[in-house]
Amino acid sequence: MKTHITTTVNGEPEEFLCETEQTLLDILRDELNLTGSKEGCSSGDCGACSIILNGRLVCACLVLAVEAEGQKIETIEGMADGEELHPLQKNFLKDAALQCGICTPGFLIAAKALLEKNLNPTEKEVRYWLAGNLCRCTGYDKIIRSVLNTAEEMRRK
Amino acid sequence: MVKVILTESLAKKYTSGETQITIEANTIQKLFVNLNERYPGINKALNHEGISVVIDGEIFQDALYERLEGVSEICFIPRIGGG
Amino acid sequence: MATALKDFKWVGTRAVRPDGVEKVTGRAKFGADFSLPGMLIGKVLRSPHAHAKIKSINIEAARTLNGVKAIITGSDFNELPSEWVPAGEVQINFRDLSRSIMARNKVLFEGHPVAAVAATSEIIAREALALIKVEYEILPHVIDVEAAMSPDAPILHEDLFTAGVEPSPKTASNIAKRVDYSSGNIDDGFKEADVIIEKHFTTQPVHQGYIEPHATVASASEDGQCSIWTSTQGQYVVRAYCSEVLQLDISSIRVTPSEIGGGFGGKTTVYLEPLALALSKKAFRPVKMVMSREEVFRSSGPTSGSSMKIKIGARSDGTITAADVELKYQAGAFPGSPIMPGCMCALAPYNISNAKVVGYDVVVNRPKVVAYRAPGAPISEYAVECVINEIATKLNIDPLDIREKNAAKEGTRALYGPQFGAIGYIETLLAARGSNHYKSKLHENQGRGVASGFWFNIGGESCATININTDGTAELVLGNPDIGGSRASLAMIAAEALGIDYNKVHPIISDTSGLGYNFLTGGSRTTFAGGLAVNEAAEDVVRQIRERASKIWDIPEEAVTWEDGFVRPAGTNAGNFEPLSLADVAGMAAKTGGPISGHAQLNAQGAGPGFGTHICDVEVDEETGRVTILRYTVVQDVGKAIHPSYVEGQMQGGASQGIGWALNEEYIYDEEGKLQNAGFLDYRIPVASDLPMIDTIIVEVPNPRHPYGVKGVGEVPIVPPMAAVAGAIADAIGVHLTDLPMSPPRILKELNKKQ
Amino acid sequence: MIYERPNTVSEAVEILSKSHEKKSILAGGTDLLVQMRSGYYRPSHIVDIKNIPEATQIRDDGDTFLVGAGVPGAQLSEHVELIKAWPGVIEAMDLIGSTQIQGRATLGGNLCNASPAADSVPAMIAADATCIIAGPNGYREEKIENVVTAPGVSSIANNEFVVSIRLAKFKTGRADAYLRFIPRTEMDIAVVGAAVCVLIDKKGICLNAKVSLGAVAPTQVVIETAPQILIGTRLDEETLDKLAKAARASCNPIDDKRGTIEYRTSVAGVLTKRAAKIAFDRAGGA
Repeated sequence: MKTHITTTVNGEPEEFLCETEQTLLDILRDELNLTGSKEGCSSGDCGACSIILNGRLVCACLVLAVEAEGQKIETIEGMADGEELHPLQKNFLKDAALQCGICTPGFLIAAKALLEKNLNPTEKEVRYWLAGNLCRCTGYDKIIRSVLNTAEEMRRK
Repeated sequence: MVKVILTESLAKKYTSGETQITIEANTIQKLFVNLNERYPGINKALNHEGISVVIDGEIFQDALYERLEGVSEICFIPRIGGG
Repeated sequence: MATALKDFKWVGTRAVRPDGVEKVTGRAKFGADFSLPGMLIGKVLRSPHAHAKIKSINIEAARTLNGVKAIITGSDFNELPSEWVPAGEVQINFRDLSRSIMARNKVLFEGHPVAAVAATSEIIAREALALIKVEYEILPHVIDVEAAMSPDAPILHEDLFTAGVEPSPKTASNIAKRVDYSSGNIDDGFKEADVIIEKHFTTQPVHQGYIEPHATVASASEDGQCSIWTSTQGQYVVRAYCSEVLQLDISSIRVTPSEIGGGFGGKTTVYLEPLALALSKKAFRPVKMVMSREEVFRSSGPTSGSSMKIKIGARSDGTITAADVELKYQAGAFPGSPIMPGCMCALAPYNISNAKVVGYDVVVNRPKVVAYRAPGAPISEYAVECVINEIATKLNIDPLDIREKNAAKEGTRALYGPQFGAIGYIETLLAARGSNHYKSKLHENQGRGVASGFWFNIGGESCATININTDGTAELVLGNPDIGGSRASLAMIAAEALGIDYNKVHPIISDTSGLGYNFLTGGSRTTFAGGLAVNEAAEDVVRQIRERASKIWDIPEEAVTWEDGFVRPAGTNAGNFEPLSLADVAGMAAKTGGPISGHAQLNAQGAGPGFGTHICDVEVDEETGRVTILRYTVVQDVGKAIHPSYVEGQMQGGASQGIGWALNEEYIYDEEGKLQNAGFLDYRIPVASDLPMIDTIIVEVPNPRHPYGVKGVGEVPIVPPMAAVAGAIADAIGVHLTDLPMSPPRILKELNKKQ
Repeated sequence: MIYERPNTVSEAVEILSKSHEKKSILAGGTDLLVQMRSGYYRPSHIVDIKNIPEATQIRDDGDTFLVGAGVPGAQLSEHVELIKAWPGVIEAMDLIGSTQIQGRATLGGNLCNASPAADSVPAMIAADATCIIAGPNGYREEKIENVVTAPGVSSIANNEFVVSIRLAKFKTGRADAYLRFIPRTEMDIAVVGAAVCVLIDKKGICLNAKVSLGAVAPTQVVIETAPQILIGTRLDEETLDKLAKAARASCNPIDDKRGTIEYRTSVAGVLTKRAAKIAFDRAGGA
């Protein structure tokens, strides 16, 4: 038996039907066609499916879709403001903070959550905050630098 | 005339231990034929799992029709793929 | 033919990658992001045993489950002859490949596919798998390479007789092949030595660890035409393998590569594609298959584990007089470990007169290994570099000095045959020595290690098309999946060669129908070989532009020159015409002969070998054995960095993978041969907080065989880290470790032994 | 699989009291969803407690804090008074998984999952925490060390659930600390965990102490001799060596993919000593 769920995704009202065992990630990707959140492990170990659920950074693979009733969901698809990319998105491009790009949406969402909480993080704070986002390509160097660069830029504004 | 460098294990098996041999050939294709005439079976051994040909230090993945005028040294290495 | 490294407009800049916005907005379509109407979901039933005979498979209950549309087992596949045949750059035994993706009479590793199902939903497909009854007769298994070589080991293949030994063995064994290389006389060499170090090393298999699991959609239509959308390092390779395994015409299959979420060699073969296509050919509906992370660990990758014996002798001045190397590599369930390149690379950075390298390719009950970044090289070079570090310690010589003393340079003959051309190994040593890192001071419990690495780099088949639009913009059609910025570097080369703005070049990755055969993205070949093809295609465009200008001006073609994006008359004699830009000429294309389009198809030769040297500082917690990487520097000769940011990224990423290999990554099997850590929780790749910033020093010794001096970049950086970390640990605690990973329990044990 | 989301404790108890074959409480879900996804466990009923006010709030109960069993770690790490009172418990909770996991994982879930390696459990034990359990006969309160009885098994009955955790308020001279060992810096399950809580007087003399270890036995271990070793001392080097020895003696670990018996035992001593020093410093004893 499917459950009917009403939520808000990236500021828009959204409805879907789901089985209890389906995760929020399954629904975002397969039902709502929001494939920007990636499935790398389905066990909360890689962070590729990072989303913001009611203001908290979570892995969409560790949330049941039925739990989303009445909740506010933010995904990578809602990060840019129209044509205007988020400063993190701009700087990831400028700083070459991505190689294959599969982990990128998760890193961007996680970094956004960090900067909303702390606009002056140390390198160590950035590294620990992002420790749940795995990247196999970059060795993290350019990602960390880009987050620090963005924080500095946003502080100046 | 072109100098062909063989590995010791191939040399042991086909050329009575001679690792450097001189042979006449104007293409790599012809070189294989001439080598095999002198050392029967060596052609098959060389090609067992695919080879690249090194012509004067430069690796050619596919060199069968390369011309050998002005070339002084040939050797054979296994094909390299990579990640 | 090499352009001396003059100033370029685009090459060498840090331009924003053309596919960047798609990737930061979540719009880019990776393997699992693709769907088709009417699509079924495919799932694989995998062996729970490491080694067993399949006595029977009963699919009746699954077949009748509502929603199940197709089931395949080993009997749906043709038996192929066991022979090594060329498939692009590499040799493939298609019988083994076919048996590896779907077991026949025997399962050879835990996770070996035994059946696959396509159903209308994932939930039904899973239920169907549970209804398939497989009867196994469990056989003794072997996981360890040394154990697999022992005469009383369980035999995986009754028809496997060791190749490369004389006389040919009469009994089957797990040793698929013996190879050797030698030069000079090692006995004489060791007699000359003042110090001889002999050590035994082991390394564990490590997984490529790409974050995107394998994913594919296949669709077969009633007229025999097949389409595959898949995450791969080579769409043409997928097409070739599927055509061989399923015995289909190559032209009946069209493969479109998705964006690829990492590969590192692990996506150079097929796992799901032939299964999805076989299921689709039964159901006549598209079939999507995506591996879970657990399946990725149990059934794909890794690279070989090994057991190695290294003996090296040197005179007291540091000159190496002899090296004796024995390498045993695990191949997994079927022959074909990277033992050959392992042997060839082991001593490649050094000029050693007396050397012998012997290697064994050994089958064990694990997944068949697949390429991983510089396949084979990190393993053997790790062991050799460790011994060289130990000799340096013993002789009290700086580890960079001992390397410089013995370093291969232009004209040095490698043990495996050829003489090196314009290589930059010594340049990396000098740059390392001059770095601030190498001059910095260390504190208590800290240590510094260095190590070098070599990889061949390859060329191979590459094609490119450049379509010039009437407004002077260009579509650049490429044949290699872009795994880390190659669209950017190739578009930069096109912009440079065409004299147009980089942002006017729009690169796309073609499906298999758009270009001739391209070998896969691997072997550090894409910017090198692809760059040659793009440059040649651009030259083709320029030729056409000159021809069109000669028509417009009504002067001979030879009287038209091309310079900085403009055609001009060659001199005042040629006529007095205003220069025309590429856009000017393109705008008149229809009137001057039709569309302008440049093509190139080539088999690139002359890839320059790559060398790198790494410096690593660690701190060791002597009470827990924990190693913290404090500082890390990668120095590498790349020929010419087309896009320095992505070159640095390759260097940093390779180093980070090597650090994981050194410290924590390993496969843990239980006594039944079942993998215990098939997930990112316990297969521990480095996380952001495990690493410091990774400094890079790009050395540029141009490759004379490339118009922009390019050598390969991506593979060399994974070679040195294991020995650099081991060297740093040795410097900190005075113990030279030999077994990977150098995990906390292992280090603590060594520390306790020392006390 | 049925999902239910009761609004009150009594509604939840009512659902739990019906005879369903496999019921699971859903708090943060970071263990439950992984078990479901891997096919290891498939409940017939999922009871989500995150709509129950008592389970989702941090309440001040006069002398104590009541931390709802559905409160995520991230929220605990933002609670200034809790951090001041129980830095060790909060850091133990904070060590569980990534920032993303912290957005979901809860103290209650970590306790009821009953893993021997749970980070927050030794810390709660050392802090003398209790949990409030609701069932058909109303509420009962249980010491944390009595909850986990074997790996994956707890003393909470099928028709009961943990509503909240009770922690005492800040007290001068008392402090706790938790350290764990993992091979990486983050994202691993504890190989060894050590929690220490000490109470000292103004001169720095230890008045009371409680020490608990995780991942070194089938359930969390309380080092019974710790008070007698520590009380009356200033946690000098010799005392701490005795404590480390006692820690090692209380270990009964297994060899598994995460560590060997030998390694776990050895590191248990090291971490206990280090955690004790931190707790002592925090209590003002430095």
